[in-house]
Amino acid sequence: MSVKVRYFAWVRERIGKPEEEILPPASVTTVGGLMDWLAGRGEEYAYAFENRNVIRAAIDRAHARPDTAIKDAREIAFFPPMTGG
Amino acid sequence: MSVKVRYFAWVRERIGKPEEEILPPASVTTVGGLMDWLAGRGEEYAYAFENRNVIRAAIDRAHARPDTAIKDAREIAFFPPMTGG
Amino acid sequence: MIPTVRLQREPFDAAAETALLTRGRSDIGALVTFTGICRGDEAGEPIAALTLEHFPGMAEAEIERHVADAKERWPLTGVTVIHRHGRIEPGDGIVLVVTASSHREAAFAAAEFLMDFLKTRAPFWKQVERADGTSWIEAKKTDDAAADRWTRTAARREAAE
Amino acid sequence: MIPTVRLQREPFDAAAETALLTRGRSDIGALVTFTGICRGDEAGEPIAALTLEHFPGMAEAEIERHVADAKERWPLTGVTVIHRHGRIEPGDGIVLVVTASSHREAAFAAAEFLMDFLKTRAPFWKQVERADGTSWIEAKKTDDAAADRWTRTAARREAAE
Repeated sequence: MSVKVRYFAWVRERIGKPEEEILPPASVTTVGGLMDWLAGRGEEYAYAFENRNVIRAAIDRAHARPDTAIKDAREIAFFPPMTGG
Repeated sequence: MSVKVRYFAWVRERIGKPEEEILPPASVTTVGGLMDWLAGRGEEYAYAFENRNVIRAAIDRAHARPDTAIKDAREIAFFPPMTGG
Repeated sequence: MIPTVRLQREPFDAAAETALLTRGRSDIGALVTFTGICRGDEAGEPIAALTLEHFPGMAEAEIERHVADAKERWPLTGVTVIHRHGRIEPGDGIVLVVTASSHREAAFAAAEFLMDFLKTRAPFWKQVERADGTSWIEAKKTDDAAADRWTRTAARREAAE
Repeated sequence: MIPTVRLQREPFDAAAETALLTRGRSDIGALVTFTGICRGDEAGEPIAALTLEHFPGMAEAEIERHVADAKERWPLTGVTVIHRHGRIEPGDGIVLVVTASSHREAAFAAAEFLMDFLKTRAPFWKQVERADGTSWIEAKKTDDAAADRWTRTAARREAAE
């Protein structure tokens, strides 16, 4: 099932687009698994996810962890640690 | 040597005046000793100093303790715990 | 008490916001206002401006979640949170947090709590604009530690019950 | 940085004071404003007004002493303290503390520190005016405890050195 992914800040800049629809294989079941799969899609993705520990994620606009299941997600976002406020 | 004493808030109200010049005997050497001596000057003073533990004092506009010496003081103030802010 | 939470590109007016929050009220004893302002330097180097990127929808949701949390933790009589996005020049406000309560402890604690969470959980990212290009500001470990103290307090409180 | 310390009978304008403090500056990243306001009730009973008595001379000296102490403890880029005396009606401001720093931790800590000391060390006394007469507000133990935490922090810091 396809899912919308969104990228923010330097994750967006490195990948070169703000969002896309993707169709990961059924073996990808968690946020961390999705990062691994995305990192294998090309140079720009490998660069964006090169230091996976610092990348934060949100599923349907709520913070998620690497082990959070992505089943039923409509939208998954990846971004650097937040620096607002 | 005479010294100016000032009273604030309910200490002032109980004693019935905001300030006065007093001439305590030489045996009165500390803030606490002065409170004892003042308390013996009449009913209104006894009332003002009836619960001596709550009365605060200042010598020349700096906080003082019961054991602070009053030697060289030009002005001694007595007042309840502060409630500003 | 209905909190005000707003994201906007435009500057905010702290005085107008506090006036709105306090008008006609006599139950507010303590009002704390925090304004985060764009400084003219970052890491010791002069900057031309900051540009704040945000995740629309999630930013509002995260702020509202933490405002609701603050209302549960402290007896607040008013809360306003305004966060700007887009380009912001030195001297201009980035974020405004106003908290009101009958006593100062609650107002101070809630304002600090909200700021700590805005810094670490609200999806905003600051880009610095310098004469020679742009760069993203890195998150500070001290901000994570600041946010963490509220979680530890909650955990201790729960453990004690 | 020259702090502003003022005692006055007249109302203050928090917005005008913060504008004065921040005007033309680009080194302020965090601005905290605390306003203490006269509530319409005291100990659950409605009140008509508060009247603040103070010890002229000593009040200014105590505030200035604690402002100087705050400046030594935290890297502040601005401080304003205004305390009113005389009759103050519900909804009107009693005290204003504004602290500015490059980062929020210092601005928040200094504002709380100053308020804790104003409450317990500055010679002001609040009298409540009710329909049936007047009475003096009693000092709160929680205020002493709040002020005490700064002394304990200092003592711990010194012991560790």
